[in-house]
Amino acid sequence: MKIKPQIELRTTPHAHAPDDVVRIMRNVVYALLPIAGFAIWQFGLSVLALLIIVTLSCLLTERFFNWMGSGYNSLGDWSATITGLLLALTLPPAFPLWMGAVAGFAAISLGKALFGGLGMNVLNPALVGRAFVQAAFPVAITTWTPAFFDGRFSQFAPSTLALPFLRPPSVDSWVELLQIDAFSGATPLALHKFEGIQTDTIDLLTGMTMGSAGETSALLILACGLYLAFRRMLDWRIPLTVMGGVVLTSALLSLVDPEKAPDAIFMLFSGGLMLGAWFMASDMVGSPVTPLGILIYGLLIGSLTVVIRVYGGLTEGVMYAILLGNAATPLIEQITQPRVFGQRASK
Amino acid sequence: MNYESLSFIFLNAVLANNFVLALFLGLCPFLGVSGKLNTAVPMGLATMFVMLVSSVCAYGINIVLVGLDIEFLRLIAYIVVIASAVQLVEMTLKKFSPGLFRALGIFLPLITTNCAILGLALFQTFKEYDFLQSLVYALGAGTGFILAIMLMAGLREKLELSNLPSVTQGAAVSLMLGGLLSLSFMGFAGLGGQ
Amino acid sequence: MSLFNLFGRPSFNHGIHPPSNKTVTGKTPIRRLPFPGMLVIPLSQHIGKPAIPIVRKGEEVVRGQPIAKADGFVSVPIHAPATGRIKSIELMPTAQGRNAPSILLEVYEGATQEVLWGEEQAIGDMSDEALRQAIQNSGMVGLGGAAFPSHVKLTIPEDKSVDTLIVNGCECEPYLSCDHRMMLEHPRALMRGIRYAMRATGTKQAVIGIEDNKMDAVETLRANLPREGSISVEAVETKYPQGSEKMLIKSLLGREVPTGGIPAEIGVVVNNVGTLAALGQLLPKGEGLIERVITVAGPGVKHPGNYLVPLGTPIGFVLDQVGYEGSETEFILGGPMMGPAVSALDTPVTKGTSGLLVLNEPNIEAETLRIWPCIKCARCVDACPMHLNPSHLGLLAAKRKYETMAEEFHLNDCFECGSCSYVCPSNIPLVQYFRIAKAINREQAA
Amino acid sequence: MRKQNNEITWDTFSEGLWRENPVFAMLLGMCPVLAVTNSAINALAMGVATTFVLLASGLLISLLRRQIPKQVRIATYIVIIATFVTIVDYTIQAISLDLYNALGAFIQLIVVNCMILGRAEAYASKNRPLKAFVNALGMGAGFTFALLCLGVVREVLGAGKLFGFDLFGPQFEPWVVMVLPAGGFIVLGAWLLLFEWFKQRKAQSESDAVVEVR
Amino acid sequence: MSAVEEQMQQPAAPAGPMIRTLVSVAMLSGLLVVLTFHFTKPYIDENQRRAIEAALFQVVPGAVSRRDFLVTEKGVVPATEKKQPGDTLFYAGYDDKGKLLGIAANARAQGYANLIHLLYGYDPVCQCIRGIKVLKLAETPGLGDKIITDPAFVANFEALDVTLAEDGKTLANEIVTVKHGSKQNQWEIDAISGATISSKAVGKALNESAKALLPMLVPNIEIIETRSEEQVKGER
Ligand SMILES: Cc1cc2nc3c(=O)[nH]c(=O)nc-3n(C[C@H](O)[C@H](O)[C@H](O)COP(=O)(O)O)c2cc1C
Ligand SMILES: Cc1cc2nc3c(=O)[nH]c(=O)nc-3n(C[C@H](O)[C@H](O)[C@H](O)COP(=O)(O)O)c2cc1C
Ligand SMILES: Cc1cc2nc3c(=O)[nH]c(=O)nc-3n(C[C@H](O)[C@H](O)[C@H](O)COP(=O)(O)O)c2cc1C
Ligand SMILES: Cc1cc2nc3c(=O)[nH]c(=O)nc-3n(C[C@H](O)[C@H](O)[C@H](O)CO)c2cc1C
Ligand code: SF4
Ligand code: SF4
Ligand code: SF4
Ligand code: SF4
Ligand code: FES
Repeated sequence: MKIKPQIELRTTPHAHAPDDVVRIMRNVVYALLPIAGFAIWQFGLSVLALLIIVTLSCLLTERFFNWMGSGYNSLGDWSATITGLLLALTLPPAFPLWMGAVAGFAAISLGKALFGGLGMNVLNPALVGRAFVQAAFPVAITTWTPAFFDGRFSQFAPSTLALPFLRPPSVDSWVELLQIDAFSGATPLALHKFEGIQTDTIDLLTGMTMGSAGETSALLILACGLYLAFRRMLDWRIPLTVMGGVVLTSALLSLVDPEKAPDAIFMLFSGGLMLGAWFMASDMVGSPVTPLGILIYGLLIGSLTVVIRVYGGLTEGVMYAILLGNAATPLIEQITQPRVFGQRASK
Repeated sequence: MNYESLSFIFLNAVLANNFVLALFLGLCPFLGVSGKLNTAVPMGLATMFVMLVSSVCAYGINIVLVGLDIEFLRLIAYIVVIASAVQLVEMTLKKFSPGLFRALGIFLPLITTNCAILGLALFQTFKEYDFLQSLVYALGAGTGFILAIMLMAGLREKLELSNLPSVTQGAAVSLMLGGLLSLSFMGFAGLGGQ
Repeated sequence: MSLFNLFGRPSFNHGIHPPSNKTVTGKTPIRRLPFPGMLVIPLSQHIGKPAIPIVRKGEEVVRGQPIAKADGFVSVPIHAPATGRIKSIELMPTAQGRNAPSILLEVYEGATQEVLWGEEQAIGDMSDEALRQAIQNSGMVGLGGAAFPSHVKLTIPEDKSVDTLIVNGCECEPYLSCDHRMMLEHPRALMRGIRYAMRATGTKQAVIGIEDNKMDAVETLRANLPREGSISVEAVETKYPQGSEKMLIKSLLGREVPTGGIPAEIGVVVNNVGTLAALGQLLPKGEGLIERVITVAGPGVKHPGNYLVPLGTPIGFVLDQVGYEGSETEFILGGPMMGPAVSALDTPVTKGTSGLLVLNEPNIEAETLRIWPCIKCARCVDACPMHLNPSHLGLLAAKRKYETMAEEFHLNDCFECGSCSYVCPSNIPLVQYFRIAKAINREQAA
Repeated sequence: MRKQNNEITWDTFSEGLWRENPVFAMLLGMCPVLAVTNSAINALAMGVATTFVLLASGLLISLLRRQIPKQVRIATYIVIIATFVTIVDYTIQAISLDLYNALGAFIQLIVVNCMILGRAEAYASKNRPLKAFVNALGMGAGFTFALLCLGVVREVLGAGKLFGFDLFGPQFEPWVVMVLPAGGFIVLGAWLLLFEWFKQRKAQSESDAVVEVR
Repeated sequence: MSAVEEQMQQPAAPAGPMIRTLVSVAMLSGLLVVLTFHFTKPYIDENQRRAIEAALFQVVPGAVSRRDFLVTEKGVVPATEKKQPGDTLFYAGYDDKGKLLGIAANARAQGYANLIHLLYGYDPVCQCIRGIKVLKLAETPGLGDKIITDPAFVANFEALDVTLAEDGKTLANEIVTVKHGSKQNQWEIDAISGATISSKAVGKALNESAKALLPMLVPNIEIIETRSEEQVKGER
């Protein structure tokens, strides 16, 4: 039997690896879901609402700029969803929802749409959003609430439901009502920096601490990150070098400035480092593509984090370190163009 | 008299109180000459160089002005002396190091009347830095300027290859980038505070 | 050799691991296909000047008889692949997409198709010079894909000297298995061919490099090695594009061909196993190259396998013989990574054709997906065997900065292996961009 | 060279307001624009101070334009500008120390504001005093307008106030970022985006109109 | 050739008119500046005096008049001479009878964003700090500026102990900033929760300034105290 085929003409290669952008992004969302779930279990309704609102805000903003620009609907590539989830996970659990919406808007508009959307941005959109609200609402973003209190699934933190543009009510009296003994209102990093109190490593690993919604359980983040790394959806070299940078800098500081020397293990598992290293520094859009560049980028982020944490005015430095790493990426790439095969030989 | 340590002065001027990103000085070259790395770097170097020269000049003039009790002429004296000093340096450079002159030359006249330069001279006077402190301050301010303009140039070169929406092409995107860089540099706030 | 492959098989850095899809064809012995009614024989089946026809329309030719002569040194003659009558000389479609002058040969249906032309030669008595001439006379070109005239490659320029002959048995492209079968079925011919090539080039040692997914071939060849030990067989990592000569030299000898240079500059000559096996068969008999083995495979093929076909066989004929299905189909001459897609079913099999692939809908679908902007995932950088920065090259290409690509980012070192396009999750047609960029740069320069 | 035109038209004044607005169109004198606009009152004071220097120096330079030899003109301009800046500096100190402290060194930095030297070189030195004056007034007004655009947005969002008056009551949560350096960059960037957007829309509708006529 | 080089190769102009113009412009500008300076000086001085006194009278409650002193190498002298580098200026505040109520001095330290400048009032009777006034602050509104607005924080300075040690060379207890809610002693400052950095800066500024100033001041307190009612009246 002879059929007249319709002949397709394409350029080489005619084969393609199974991964594409949507698949990678979708998997990142999967990997974030357990972390989000843990955050909800830990902090209750407030975080659930925050996750929904921030993600919605990101998606709507993305859609709005789609409509302003190309008209192409880019919600399907999931990247705005990732931005929203990650952003919500880096916010304090009782962060007012309206501020969360502002953060989402800033993330997508200032961080992404302005530069032309997916792949074109220079800084990590989620962190741009967080840096924006950190600078805009410094009080709200440094207000911490306790985890695992009874009734967290039946009530919101009072600040969560603050009316738009209005100052959120203080959570102090609410926290007192909850009668949590060990609550200090400070994150492990702040306790360490200002009180000299070291939080137990086991607590850091399992998330039995204060902090941003999604950053507390180092172990869970590690597991989700490793899942992505094994599926090759994320470049394992970045989290590894970031963590290496943290350890190296801590070691170096203990030589030159033993008095202030940070404890490397503590630095690794406290604050947002795990989340930042595995999910945010590793956002490939803002990181170098060259192998040596990736090494420098990771080490830079790791060391900046420690320096800001130890010597800076802030207790936490992951966010700024990543943003600065993103900003330095073009320069890093320029000086680390790979040596072309056969080039040394030709000289 | 000011007791700030040299290393604090330097780091503070580079990072926490970066001239461009935190103090808003020298924005014209920062926005105007940051399109390409290979012009931004000489521009940064030239600025640092002029900063050092004017820091030394300002330190000298201030002693004279205070001695004669005519501090009200400070502004005029600074601007005139700095401008002439830069002119002088430019001429010397042209004579003895044409290569360097060619690299930095076109930027020198642009820089002379730049607020980062005069701002540096005024600030070191307000802060009552001694000679060494002034010099380190100038070095830090210059380094901070180079850092900022290089980061900016790198980012702008990268954006050159992306599909900017039509409305963001031009100055607006540079300003937004400046804002984002400034946000990022807020991480250095309070560096060395404790 | 770099640190990374201290353990495991020798290899080069970067590269990709596409699914090899060779399990079926690798096990099917070479079979001969029937002769088609008409052969289309392009005058340029090789790199260099096209051959000059020496037959006229209507003339009768016997199988193996020369029908076109070489036009100078970088050119080879063409022999009649079948007994028949010259129908015409006209423009016909080729794999390159262009129409090219070709000899159309009407095959006599009842002919025995014995090779009636050629006389035995005593290779051992020939001078090196005569040996190389004999190689040219055989019309032999590289069967690995490049179709570069073999005698040219085997003539080492005065100012260079080579010490090693590398025999390329990698066959790294997915699906293809013709070289694999050649090694299994004709090891003695291959050894002969290797010895001829060593004589022609004056090398004292030869290394056969074979990917470690063909260990049966490694063993077969090891069993056939001459005792004096001048020839050795080395298994290398299975990785695309291991078969590219630059990569294989790196893997086997740790030498890097300088940018823009040729292997002879670092003392190496590389030949495909198919080329040398064919030489080993043809030279003693004084015959010309008139047929070759191609792998016919792909999800659209009913009876995939390795087939011996006369040069000039239109692919439509091959397909009718093996059977294929699918309405929306892509036909590829060669492997899926580097082989061009063809637009016409009367495109002939030529000396450089190593395979015929038929890909149909489910395989095509993956590629028709949307193109996203580059997300800087660095996969292409980690794939590029030439250590280029395809990501940045791609961005430059999209902005038409072709000169910058060549001057600052080594565009001309790209040999279009397609590894970058293969891995790109944004489906950016990087290789295509680079081809266009090179073409435009060439035009500008001209 | 263009023939000298001595007529004073509405354009002489208005070009600085909009078409050649020193901030929005020419991006001159960026440093004070961003540094002192964290409140409307600072922006206004800075605008007025700059306008004064612009006017006075423009007038004087235009008067002296035939006396100043080419080689020393820049030096002369700088000295003249620095003089008026010093005058403004002391005057503001005499009026209010608080205001002086808020504006910081930026009053003195008016000396190096590229806009002033630029106008001196490009306009005042080539035109009759009255015309130079009118033009400087326009430029000054345009500059002040731009500063106010920034100052108002930044103060309203960043402090919930306008010229110091509380707008939204004590419950309003200010967006601190707006009064920080980053906010300055972002607000100016946003204004430029807005103008660009309008411009492009206008151009779009004009070209649409052309098509329709045809 | 670049524009610069072109410019550099301009033919030299006749020096006469050039110098004439430059000199006359310089004269003109000098005249204008001097005039301005002359006319505005009284107002500026008055402004400054008012600003200083407003601050002084706030940190030294009850004071109605002031005198300025310098701590120099020689000891404490009235600030009639010009201040030399290395000298520390401080202000003494008196009530309407000429009785010394306290002194005020400057202090500063790196806060969260930039240096925090303070004026603090020292009461020689209770040997404690009686009040602070923030002169210059660039801290984050809503966080760092609580050091001005937070009543609990301001209450730290109702009587912050700065007694000198036995040897008179340093403070008996260094001023320290402690975590919010854990103040135990009179020399401790109870930090503001959420603005620990700014709070610590205040403590550090006071500590350093007091440590340097008080050992010089306390032994010389008579020089400051001697102020008759006539002097006060004469000044009025
Ligand atoms: C990835 C990531 C990055 C973060 N970066 C910062 C940061 O740069 N600065 C910051 O203050 N908090 C950051 N946070 C939140 C902190 O981890 C922490 O909750 C908070 O800063 C506690 O510090 P405080 O003592 O300032 O209140 C980040 C959180 C995550 C998950
Ligand atoms: C990407 C790439 C892959 C290649 N793979 C093979 C291969 O697997 N086997 C092979 O014989 N030649 C391969 N070649 C061709 C070789 O580089 C080389 O030209 C050939 O081995 C020379 O032998 P020939 O002249 O006998 O064909 C490849 C070339 C390229 C550019
Ligand atoms: C945008 C921003 C501004 C801040 N400004 C101040 C400030 O002005 N003063 C200050 O002491 N801390 C400031 N901080 C630091 C944090 O609030 C820090 O967590 C706090 O000082 C630690 O005190 P706590 O342990 O009592 O919470 C700022 C942090 C951010 C993110
Ligand atoms: C491994 C990985 C990490 C990512 N991290 C981030 C992130 O930190 N912030 C963000 O906005 N998007 C992140 N994305 C999504 C996407 O890359 C991002 O929205 C782009 O920056 C948009 O251009 C991530 C995606 C992947 C695959
Ligand atoms: S594709 Fe490879 S094999 Fe073909 S010509 Fe180019 S180099 Fe040679
Ligand atoms: S021609 Fe292509 S597929 Fe065949 S062996 Fe060479 S490289 Fe591999
Ligand atoms: S096609 Fe060119 S750029 Fe792409 S991987 Fe192969 S050699 Fe590298
Ligand atoms: S593989 Fe594609 S998306 Fe990834 S860096 Fe290369 S070009 Fe960009
Ligand atoms: S105004 Fe600052 S450099 Fe021009």
